[in-house]
Formats: sequence, structure tokens, C-alpha cells
Amino acid sequence: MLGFLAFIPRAVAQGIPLLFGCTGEIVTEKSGNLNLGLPGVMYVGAISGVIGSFFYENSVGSGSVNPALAILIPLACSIAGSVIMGLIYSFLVVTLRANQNVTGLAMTTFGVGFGNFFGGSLIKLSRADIPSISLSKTSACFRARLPFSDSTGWFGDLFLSYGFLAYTAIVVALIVAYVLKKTRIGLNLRAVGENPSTADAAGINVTKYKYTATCVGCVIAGLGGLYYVMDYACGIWSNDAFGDRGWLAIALVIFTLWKADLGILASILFGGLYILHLYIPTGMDHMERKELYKMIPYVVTLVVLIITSMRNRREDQPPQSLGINYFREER
Amino acid sequence: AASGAADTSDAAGSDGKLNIKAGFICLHDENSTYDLNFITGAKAACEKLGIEGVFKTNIPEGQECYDAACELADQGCGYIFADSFGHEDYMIEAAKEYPDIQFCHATGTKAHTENLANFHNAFASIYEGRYLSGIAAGMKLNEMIADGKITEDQAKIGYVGAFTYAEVISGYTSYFLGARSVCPSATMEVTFTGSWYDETAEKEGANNLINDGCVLISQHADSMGSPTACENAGVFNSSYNGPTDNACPETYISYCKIDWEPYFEDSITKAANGEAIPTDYVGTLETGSVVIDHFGKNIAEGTEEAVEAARADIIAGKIHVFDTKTFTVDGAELTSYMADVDTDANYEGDHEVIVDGYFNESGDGLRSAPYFDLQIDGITLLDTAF
Amino acid sequence: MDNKAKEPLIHLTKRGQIPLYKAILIRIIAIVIALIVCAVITGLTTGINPLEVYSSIISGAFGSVRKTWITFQDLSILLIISLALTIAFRMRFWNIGGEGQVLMGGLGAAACMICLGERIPNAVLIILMIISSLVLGAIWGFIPAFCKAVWNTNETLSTLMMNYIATQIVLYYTILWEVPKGSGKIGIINQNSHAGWLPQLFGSKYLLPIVVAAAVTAFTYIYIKYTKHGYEIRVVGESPKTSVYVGINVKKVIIRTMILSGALCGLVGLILVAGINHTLTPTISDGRGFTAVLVSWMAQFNPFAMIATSFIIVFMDRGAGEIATSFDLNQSFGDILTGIILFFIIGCEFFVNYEIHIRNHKKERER
Amino acid sequence: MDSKQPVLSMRGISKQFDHIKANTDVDFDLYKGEIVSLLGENGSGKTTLMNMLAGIYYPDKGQIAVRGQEVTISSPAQAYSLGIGMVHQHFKLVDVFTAWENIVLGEGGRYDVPRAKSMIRDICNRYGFVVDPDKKIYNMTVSEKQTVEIVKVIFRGADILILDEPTAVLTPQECERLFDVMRNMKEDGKSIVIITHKLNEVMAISDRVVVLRQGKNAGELETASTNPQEMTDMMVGHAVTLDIERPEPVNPRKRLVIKDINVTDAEGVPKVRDVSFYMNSGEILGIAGISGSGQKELLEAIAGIQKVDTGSVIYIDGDGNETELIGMHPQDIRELGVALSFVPEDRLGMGLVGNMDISENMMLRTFGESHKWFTDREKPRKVAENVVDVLEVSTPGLDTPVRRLSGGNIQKILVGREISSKPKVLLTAYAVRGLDINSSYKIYDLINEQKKNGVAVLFVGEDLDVLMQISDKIMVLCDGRVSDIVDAKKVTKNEIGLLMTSLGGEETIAEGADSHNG
Ligand SMILES: Nc1ncnc2c1ncn2[C@@H]1O[C@H](COP(=O)(O)OP(=O)(O)OP(=O)(O)O)[C@@H](O)[C@H]1O
Ligand SMILES: Nc1ncnc2c1ncn2[C@@H]1O[C@H](COP(=O)(O)OP(=O)(O)OP(=O)(O)O)[C@@H](O)[C@H]1O
Ligand SMILES: [Mg+2]
Ligand SMILES: [Mg+2]
Repeated sequence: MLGFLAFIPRAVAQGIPLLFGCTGEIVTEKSGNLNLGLPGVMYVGAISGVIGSFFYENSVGSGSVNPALAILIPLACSIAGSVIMGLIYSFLVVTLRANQNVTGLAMTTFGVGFGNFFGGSLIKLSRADIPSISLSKTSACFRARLPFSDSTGWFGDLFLSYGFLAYTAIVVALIVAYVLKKTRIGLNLRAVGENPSTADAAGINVTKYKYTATCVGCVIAGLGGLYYVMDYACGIWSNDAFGDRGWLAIALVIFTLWKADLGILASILFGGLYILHLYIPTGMDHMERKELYKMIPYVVTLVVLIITSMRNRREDQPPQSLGINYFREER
Repeated sequence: AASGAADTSDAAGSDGKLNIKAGFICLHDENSTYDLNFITGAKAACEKLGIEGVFKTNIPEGQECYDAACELADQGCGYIFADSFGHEDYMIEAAKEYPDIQFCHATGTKAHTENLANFHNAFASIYEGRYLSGIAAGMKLNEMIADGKITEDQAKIGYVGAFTYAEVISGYTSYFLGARSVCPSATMEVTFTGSWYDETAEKEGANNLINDGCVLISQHADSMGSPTACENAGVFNSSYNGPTDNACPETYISYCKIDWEPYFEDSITKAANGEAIPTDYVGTLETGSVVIDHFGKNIAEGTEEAVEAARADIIAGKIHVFDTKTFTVDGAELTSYMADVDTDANYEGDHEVIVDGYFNESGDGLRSAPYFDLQIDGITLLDTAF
Repeated sequence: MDNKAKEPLIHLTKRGQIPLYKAILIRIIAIVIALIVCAVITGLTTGINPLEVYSSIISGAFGSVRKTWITFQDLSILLIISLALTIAFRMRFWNIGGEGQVLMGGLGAAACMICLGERIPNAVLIILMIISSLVLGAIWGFIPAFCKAVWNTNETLSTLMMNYIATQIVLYYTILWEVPKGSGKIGIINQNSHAGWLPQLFGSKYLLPIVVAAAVTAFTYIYIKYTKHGYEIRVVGESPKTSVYVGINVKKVIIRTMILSGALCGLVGLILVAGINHTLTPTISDGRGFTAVLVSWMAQFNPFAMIATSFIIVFMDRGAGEIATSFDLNQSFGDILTGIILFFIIGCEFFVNYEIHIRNHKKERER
Repeated sequence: MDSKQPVLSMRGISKQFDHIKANTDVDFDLYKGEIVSLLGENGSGKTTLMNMLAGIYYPDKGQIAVRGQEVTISSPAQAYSLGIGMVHQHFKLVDVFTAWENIVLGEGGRYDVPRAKSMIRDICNRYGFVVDPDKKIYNMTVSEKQTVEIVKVIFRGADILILDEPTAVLTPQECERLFDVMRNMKEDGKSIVIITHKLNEVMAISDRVVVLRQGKNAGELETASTNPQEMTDMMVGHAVTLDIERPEPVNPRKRLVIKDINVTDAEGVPKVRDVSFYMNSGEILGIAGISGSGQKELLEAIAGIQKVDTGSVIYIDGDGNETELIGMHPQDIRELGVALSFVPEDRLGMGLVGNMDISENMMLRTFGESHKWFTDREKPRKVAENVVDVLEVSTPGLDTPVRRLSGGNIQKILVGREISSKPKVLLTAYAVRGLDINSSYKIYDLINEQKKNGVAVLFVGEDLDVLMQISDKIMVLCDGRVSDIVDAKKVTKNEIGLLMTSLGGEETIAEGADSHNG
């Protein structure tokens, strides 16, 4: 059987989209906005990058791509797509004070539909024999490994074998954790999520913080989609392939008790559990057991959740005003 | 109810075109590899026959299929086709209700036992295509051995299968037999994902096989998971349903697929003319239903010629894919085997399928869908290594 | 004076009550604008005449007698799940586990049909099926409720996880019961004997769920509005502290309510398996457990308003299928349109609840 | 600056909410170095007026000038930049933050924790606050929270301070400490507006009194030349009598006997220790004690909603039958006639449901008695009508969610509901917290009426003067123990103060000194 060392990089690759999603949602939720549209945002982040990359690759034709552009164009498109999703959500929820749950779920419907529709349209445009868009050239730039990864053996495999977005995910999570814990912006943001009327009375621009945090959160989450298609799926967009990772990312937020740094470990752990069933043999006569092994990540999450809830600490609670909109003159 | 269908049975219209409307029920839409194959074939057939085709896409394997079939019947379709295995029972329900309309179903297993005049199964001897794909793969293995990249013992093929279903088993066994027919030292390792489409499971399954020492991989599942895993790892890959060299230019070897156009043409014409549609139709290399026509840039020299030669031999009946002399089960040659052909809840063999020294896959009078479910020597299933 | 310039131009105030006709008018205007926006987007992205798209959406839902029946059948299923969730939502228990509870209910029915079918009298079988569906659904509601009541476990996450666990359990049994072996499908259960199939009402294949939905709607309305349980649910949801203060057993109410919510979802599982599909697949609930959350919220937990909100969703969904068929457009296009229409419906509540005052700059002009 | 020119001046301010005119044409001036009391009945528009200075609300009409310059205050940030800081009626604090985090919140400039903490320490030293910067808000007592609020405002550089009912939840000792601080700040040249309903405080602290009535200016008084009666009359608009009667108990019989009750809270801290006493019918037993001395736990224990470690509570009905209450379900205890009306610090936190309307809130008490399955809506509606009528609750209707009502009116509903259940024992805590003086007296009258009807009343209050006027006996709690039970007619305020801070009042330690001022 295969060693643990080979398993880790696979778990990491699985965990990165979740980490992006989880970090993004933490930023958003810290502002008091419960964005259940995250799955939709991740689809839009992915498809926007794919659209950018598609047209770039087509414009290059059979020539070779410029690595910088190959990364920057999809990245910029992905960010733009996610920001637009963030703005739609913020406008509805912060400005129009629409119900957050409904808005989020509608965003998911919209975003997943958007991703699959434009994915499908590009597939038609690309006239491939297999109904998927393959962006191998740009994807290669996203997947470029660090220079020493091949020459350093297991160390390279374990730590250096990922595309740059994977490192970005970890760095972003660390930055978010730092900002939330140690800076004034973090303090203000947390105050907005905990108690917007207090933050408002203290002179913090609640609307600005909510908009910014939601959009930044969406951008981060959108990168998760981008990572999935450009790096993990090797530049291949197939409809619905991203599955329900968005929901799992939201689950991870609760699981990590709104701590971005904890999210790094939790995502990788979850990513590992997610594919663990492939490594557990079942015996040919009991293929049905495989389905029980696929249950492991969810059971583990549930158990850990119950255990943490048993020691119900004040600091481990969700932001107090999460899901509630703020209107200054309301009482 | 079937008023629209009644007048479809009297042959061609005045303009020489067939006077029938055909309805197609698809599990997903053309963005799915699996359904695209059917949709392309159906559109081509409709165009060729000059008839109208109505497509119902994204129909789940439940009552929705029955509803869709009835809606199509209501709309005046005289011929209704469904593409997914799980649609079968609902098609049978609809067929009972609309005896004047012809219902055809791909991959199904029940037509030969259901005894309905208007319900038919169809499949293709895709195992022939897999066998040819296997030959291309075996030649690649030979080349790698010759180049010293691997030793003979290391000629291990990996296979990512969806379910432990006869269709999958028949597929990987024929692929393996094809490969071993040119590279005798080849072995195979198979893993199952438990889903027809699961990009992650397929990709990680392939990675798992690669880590296990497989130097060439094929799959029977619908996502791009394993081809891309192979491209990433620089491991060669035989694909299914369509060529993947767009995404995986370096490692793509060959693909095979079922072309449904011949079947649609045949069955729709028969339906329109009121002729009997075969209860179990098996498309073959000969009928043009099994296609293998596009090879990668890195194939071994002489591959195309070898495949062409084997194709001709198969068509001529000189090669039988499941020739009992080419494989053993539990160390012994097979002389008799009762396969579970009829669909019933007790999984017991009910038909003798070893005839004339070969396993009679998709044989006449049996059923079109594969029923080869033997574990032959040389293939290890990852999941049995408990 | 530079300070002056900062005077806010737009000022919002919260409205009290607004007349019903005005509120309805605002919503109608929103839907009309949404349709126009959708039309523009349709025209721009697909080049198809939007009016044709609309007429095809309508014909997808009501194009024939059968389509109309199916539309109402789908509506009923979605409605029952929404009502089930609403009972929990009134208690501020965010049960997003409808999907899993439906699946477990379906599993209960399927298990009886497969294991006992043709062996015991049909009436007994059906009674057993009803019991096991309701019980399994209830258990799936009970587990997160128990954790919430005892340890205050976050129910959003626990019910979500219970969904996935239910899916895997159903997959497990699917493979155990699959016909033929290896296919991963159960197929129609008791296709010839019809053992355990729920009876058709008045010879109609589609009527049963509709009747059940009507009954459940009336039940839910009365339950949350007029019964003591309904009142307790609301008090527990609004203020657990006050509940303790007036002597309501919070734990008991949470658990009891979720058992009911889960059992109602289980009932849907029963109908889906034994009344409609006659098979069990892990996708039998088809995401309705999530859609129902949307339906319930949009109706602001009002059972009768829920008929309208679930209608919007089902109508658009049926229409999307028709768009896909008639224009060769991807079905996802329907989701985009649904999303846009939802945005407008959600957004227009603002104009129902708030009043906008534009300031006149009289003071400036005086200077 | 010209001493005649006010640091703050409001002219012709009007503000309307939906159809309620909160302020109409109000003028208000504040001069440097003075303390002004803003007076008015509940709902007269005091908070609204001040909120417009703090940037929470924006006036519909009128001008505001700060230090002679006309200004627009459209956000709290702008208010701070003008040196205006407000301590709100309902605390504006983030519970999971520490004190210092709350204090520096929203401040611009560099994020320098040590500097911020040392600044906080400076402020505390200067004005005599006691604040632990690293303590979490949720671990704080109300008075600590109040202190944090004030430090926050000073930290932000405000020299115009607005304190909205800062004393409503403070004990008399804590109030005194606050007033000392305010006097220090006044010395420092800061200007202060204080809103309070306690007229003795107005007399003690302020230089000038501004009175609002129904959102309009009702008049202005120099504190030195006025008295509570005059202020009350001005607030209400007509003459009122400010007396609490104390009828002699009629035929007192033992109703409730409490023996050796011990209660520990969730964290394992003992809250009530070996408390024993009895209550007579037709008598009011007052309970005095600094906040956190176990009053709340004791009342809850009797009502059956607090777990009791040891001890017994015997209820004796009119026929002399005895019932042990410990271990009974709260619902059953209530059905015996033991009613609890506890007014917590946040009024909606316990006993009422903010989003429900008035009659639904009445139903909280009655729904258990009626039919097996269905609720009876008629009875609570009648009760609601009655309470609204008798207590003059100002509400648009019975269908208004109570959250919408003013705090005072919310309170009337809570107390009214408990009384209308015709109890045999009435447990009431902080019944007039935050109520204007007129409403307070109405509540006192109600309680006295219960007493005349033979109800045994347990009255927990903060205002010692009132406690001494209304009670027949006073039980003083200190740190969960009974310090003493005294005759209310004979005891002096000083003695009670001593008993509150030390068991039996034996040790005359310095802490008790605070109460000497009263
Ligand atoms: N945010 C708001 N929305 C609607 N109405 C409001 C709001 N704030 C205040 N009001 C109204 O303004 C009026 C004055 O309220 P305000 O809070 O200023 O009274 P107050 O004098 O502070 O009373 P109290 O002594 O009880 O604190 C009330 O009648 C109330 O209806
Ligand atoms: N949001 C609101 N909408 C409409 N009316 C309101 C609203 N809030 C309060 N009121 C009305 O305001 C009046 C009293 O208001 P207010 O809340 O200012 O008193 P308060 O200051 O809270 O009292 P307290 O001093 O006890 O806290 C009530 O008649 C109430 O009906
Ligand atoms: Mg006030
Ligand atoms: Mg007020």
C-alpha cells in the first residue's frame, strides 16, 4: 500500500479550495454577513477565471503563452467576477437590508447556474470532442512547481510540489488571522460583526466595513474556485465538477470556530478525510462499505463539533450579530 | 393517448422523408461526456433521416423519466429513446401504457425478459474497441520496455472503474486482454470509485494507482479526472468516449467510443416503417457503432497498423476478444460458465455463455448489455487487498 | 462651511404598516422589472427573443394537462418540505437537514418494500412503511436537536453533516439492494406486484401528494398559530431565557419540534419513494431540502405565502427544463433567471419596509 | 471663549419617527463646565434629542451649533470629531472584547496597544475610575460596564459628555462614585448632560435642569432654586403628589417559609448561603443589598427556575395547608399563586418576548392553564386590555410588538401581567428600574393595592428611600447571606448601608462610608 507521504500532498490539494472558501467566509462572517451564497461565489470565481483564460488562450492561438499574462488575466477575471458577486450580496443585504439567508441561497442558485451556463457555452464554442474546456497552457502556469521540488525528494513532494495558489491560500489565511487578531482593522471588523450599533456609535463606518469584508471574502473564496479548475482540475472546466465544496467550506468555518489559522489544518484534515475512502480497501464483495467510508469526514466533523460544543466557551461563539442586518435608527 | 403515434406507423410521408417524430431522454445534457455521445448520434440520425428530434435533457432516473416519456408521447413522438441505465424501468412503465409507440433504451438488461413488443434494448460491443485500445497500450508498454524505462515486470496497467458492474468488468478485461496480446508480461490493477462521474475520486484513484507503480492507465468513468492526473504525472492514458489530447497532449494514446448513430438510424427507420426493432441490438465494429479512430502523438511506432489489422481480424471473426485460450480464471482455463444474464434479484447464472471456445459476450438471443463478470488472472483489484 | 456639505442626501426611515395593496403592488413591480432585466440578459447572452423564452417557460409548466399535474405535484413536494422546515425555523432552529431527513424517510419506505414486499398483506406493509418513514425522518431530526438541546451544538452544521451521512447510508443500501449487481441502481421496486405502492387517488397518478400537501399546510398553519406547541415553539425561538422563566421546558420543545419537522420530511420521503418514483436513489430529494429553506424564508414562515413562493421556484424550474428542450440552451440558464428574479423579489422588501426621503437643500439655497 | 456663548446649542430641533413626533421645535443649550439634567417622562424625547448630537439620528429640522459654529452631525464619527461623546441608555459595548479593546474601538491613528493602555490608566487615575483594561465585558458587572463607557468617551477626547440614564442600573454607592467622577470632570472644564429619572440625583449633581414634555421644551430650572415636586409637576404638566403610603398589614399570616436556602451558580460560585426568612400575607418584605448579593438567585429559587442545592421553601395557603416548593415545576408553583416579576437589566431579556405583541406576552402566563392542545386567545387579550387601561400604557395597540414600546411601558406590561394573575405571593425585583417618577409611583400604588388584598410581597429595590417607605420589614443581604432583617419604620438609611456591606453591620469598615453621603 502506498505510504503516508504520498497521501499528504493529495490531502493538501483537496484542502486548498476548502481553505480559500473557509477563509473568505470567515472574513465575511466577521462583518456579520452570513454569506450562504459562497458555493455560487466559488463557481463564479472559477468560471470567470476560465473565461479569461479561454479567450487569452484563443487569442494566442497555437503560439506559446506569456506566463505572467497567463496568470494575471484569469486571476483578474476571477477577482472581478467574485467582486461582482460580493457587490450584489452587499447591495441586497447591507444597503437594501434583505434577508441574508434568502439572498445567500439565491446567490448560490444564480452562481452555480452562471458557472454551468457559461461553462456550457464555452464548451460549445470550443467544439471539443469531450464536453469540457481544457486550458492546458494557462493551467500549466498555475501548476508550475517550485524550482527545487523535484530534486529534494520527499521534502519537495511534501512542501514544494504545489502551484502558487496553494501557497497563496495558506499565506492569505495567516494574514487574515493576523489582521483579525492584531490590527485595528481587525478589531473594527470584529466589532462590526459582534455589535454593529456599538461599532457605529464608536464612529466606525459599518456599511463600508460590511461591503469591504464581503467583497474581500468573496474574492478569497473565488480564488478557491480558480484553484480548483486551473490547478487541481488541470485547467479543465466540466459542469458541476466543483460539487458542493462551497457548503463544506461554510461548514469548516463553524468547525474552526471562526479562526482562519485553524482553518489551514482543518481544511487539510478535511481534504484528507474526503479522499480517505480511496485508500481503504473494501473487498470485492462489499463495495457498499466504500459508501460508509465516504461518510468519515462528515462523521468526524459532527463528532468534533459536538465535543467542542460540550465546552461551550464564550469566545467560540459566532459573531453575535451574524445574519442580522443593521439599521441605525432601528431599535 | 397515442393518436400522434398511430399514423407514424404507415411508412414514409409523401416527400420521401420518414413520417415520425423521435424523442430522446437524456440523463444530463450535452455537457456530460456520456450524454453528448447519444445526443450527437441522435442529431446526426435525425438529420440524415430528415425527421424531427425532441430532446429532454437532465431527466433523473426516477418517475421524471416516465413523465418525460409520456410528455413526448403526448407531443406525438412515435419513437422514444432513453440513454441511462436507471431509466429502464420507467421506460417499461411507459411502454406498457403506450403500446403503439416504440421505446428503446440503451444499456438496459430487461427487454429480453420483459416480453413487450414495443420495448427494446441496445448496446454495442465496446469491448472490441477496448481490446483495440488495449493493443495500442500494450505496444506503448513494449516500447517503454524496449527503451529501458521499465522492466518487463513493471508493465503494470492501472484502471479506474466506476462500479463493479459487468459493463465495467467486461471493459477492463477486454482492454487488458488486448494489451496482453502484444505485451505478455502486462499486469493490471483496478480501483473503483462507486460513481459514474466523480472528478475527485477518479483523479485520486488514478493518483493512487500511479503511486502504486502503474505505468499506464485507462478508465471507465466519465470525468477528466484520471486523464489529467496522468498528464500531471507523465503517465500514459487510454481514454473513453472521446479523445483527450487537447487537455493531455503528452500522455494521450487512444480512445474508443460507441457511435449511436447507426443504431438510431436503424431503429427509427424500423419504427417508422412498422418493422420489428430487435429486442437486443448490439452495435459492432462492423456496423460502425464501435469507434477507435484517433491516436495521440506519442504512440509507439506501428500502433495504428497493428490496431487496423486486429480490427479486420475481429470483424472477420478470426479473433474473439474473450477467447478462453487467452486467459485463465483461478489458474484454469474456462470451459463452461453460467452467466447472470436475466435481471432478477438473485444473482445466479442462468445462461451458458462459453461457446466455441470463447466467452459469448452480448451474444444473440441473450442480451445486448455486457454480462462478463469474471475475475481473470493477471488483474488485481485494489479493493480486494484487504 | 465645509461641514455643511456632508449633509446626507438620502435619508431612510423605517415604515410602520403599509397598506396591503401597496405592498403587493411593490412586489408586482419588482417581478415585472425582474422579467425585463431577464429579457435584456437573455437577449444579450443568447440572442433569443425573450418573449419566446417566457412563453416556453409557461408552456413548460402548464403546456399540457400532464405538465400542469406534474407542476402541482412538484409544488406539493417542495411545499411539504418547506412547511416541515418552517416548524423548526419558527423556533430559530436552522434545520438545513431537510435533504437528509427526506432521504431517511425514503429509506424507511424502501426498506419495507424490499424486505417485506410480497410477503405480508399490502395494507400492513403500507402501515409499516408509513411508520418507518416517519420514524427514520424523526430520528434524523432528533439527533441534531438532542445535541442542540443538551450541548448547544450548532445546528446549521450538524444538520448539514447529517445530510451527507444520510446520503452515504442511502448509497450503502442502494448498493446492497442493487439490481442487477454492480449497477448501483435499485430500479423500480416490486414493479410487477406493486407491493407497497401508495394507492392512487381517484385514479390519478399525481393527486396524492397534492392532497397530502393541502392537509399538511392546513395542519402546519393551525399548529403554529393556534396550538400550545406552536406558541411554545415561538417563545423558545424568540427568547430561551423567557421560556425558562415561564416554565417552558426548552430542551423538550426543541427535541419535540425537530422530531415533528424530521417526521414531516420523512413523510415526503415516503411519498417520493412509494407514491411517485417507486425506487430509492440518493438524489431522490434533488436538492429540495435546500430549496425549501429559500421557500420558507421568502414566505416569512407563513404557510399560505409558502404556496406562492414554492410555486415561483417550481414554475421557474419546470420552465428551465422547457427552455433547455426548445432552445437547445443549457438548463442552467433557468437558474440564472431564477436567481435574478429572486434578487428582485428579495430586494423589493426594502421598499416595503423603508421609506426614502430625499433632502431638499433649502438651507443651502438660503445662503 | 465668551462665557456667555454656549459650547453647544440646539435650535428648533424636530424629529419624527413613523408617526410619532419625538421632538418638536426643541431648543437646548449647554455651557462650558456645567452639568445639566435633562428631565422628562418616559418617551418624552430625551434620548432622541441627545442621539441627534451623537450622530445616531439626524434631525428633520433645526440647527446645531458647537462652540459657536453651525455644524452637521450625520454620523457618530463626526460627533466625536466635534468632541461630543455619549454614553447610551443601552450599553454600546462588544461583549467578547476586553475593556481596552472597547475603549480604543473606532479611534483613528496608530494601533499601539501599550500606549492605549497607559492612556487608559492615566484617565482612570485622573478621575478616579477603577477599570481592569484586560477584563472581558461579559465578565463585568453593570457598574464596571458603565465605567468603561465613560472612560471610552473621555479617551476619545470628548469634552461634551452625554450620559443617558447612567444611574438606572447602579447601586446608590456606585452612583455616588459616578457623581464624584462627574464633579471631577466638571472641574476639568468638561460639559455634561445627564438624563435621569431620579430627582434626588438631579438635586445632588446638576447645576441646571431642562425639562421636556411630549417632545417639546417644558421649561428650565436652576437646581439650586427648585425641588423635586416642582420638577415633577413640570414634567407631567400638572400637579402630582409624591407620597408612598404604607398601610398597616391586615391580619398577617405566614404565607411562605424559607429555610436554609443555598444556591450555586453555573460557575460554581455560591450565590445564596443559608438564607432563612418568612413572608406574611398582607405585608411587604423589602430586600436590600448591593447588586450581586444574591437577590436575583433567591427570587428565582423561590419561583422554581433556579436549581437549589439545599433548603426548603414552604408555601402555606389560606387554609393552612403546607406545600414544599423545592423540586416543583415552575408552572405548578405559579399555579399555586406565586408570581415572579423580575425586571432584569435588559428588560426584554426575561419574562417578555420582544417580537410578540402585548396580548401574546400576556399569554406567556396563561397558556398553560387552558385547553389541552389549543391556546386560549380571549383571556390574554382581556388581561392585556385591562393592563393597558389601568397602567396607562402608551401603545398604538394591543398588536404592537412590545419591542417597539418605550422601556417604561415595557415594564408596566411585565409588572401588570404578574399582578393580574391575582397572586398570593408576589416576588418583584427592580420594578421601577428606568421608569419616570410618575410611572414609578403608579407601580408603588399597585404594589400597595396587592398588599391590601392580602398578598405577601417580596420587594427588591435599589432606592433605599423608597424601600424604607414602602416596606414593612427589610431584609438586608450581604454576599448571599442574610445580614439582618429589620423593621422598616425604625431603621435608618445609614444602618441599612452598613448592613449591606458587612454581615450584621458589625464591622464599620471604610467601604460602608460611601452610603453616608445619602
Ligand atoms: N428609533 C426609533 N424609532 C421609532 N421611534 C422612536 C425611535 N426612537 C425614539 N422613538 C420615539 O421617540 C419618542 C421619544 O423617545 P425617546 O427615546 O427620546 O424618549 P426618552 O425621553 O428618552 O424616554 P425615556 O425616559 O423612557 O428614556 C418616543 O415616543 C419613541 O416613540
Ligand atoms: N421603533 C418604534 N416604532 C414605533 N414606536 C416606537 C418605537 N420605539 C418606541 N416607540 C414608542 O415610543 C414610546 C416611548 O419610547 P421610548 O422607547 O423612547 O422610551 P424609553 O426611552 O425607551 O423608555 P425608558 O426610559 O424606560 O427606557 C412608546 O409609546 C412606543 O410606542
Ligand atoms: Mg431615553
Ligand atoms: Mg428611551
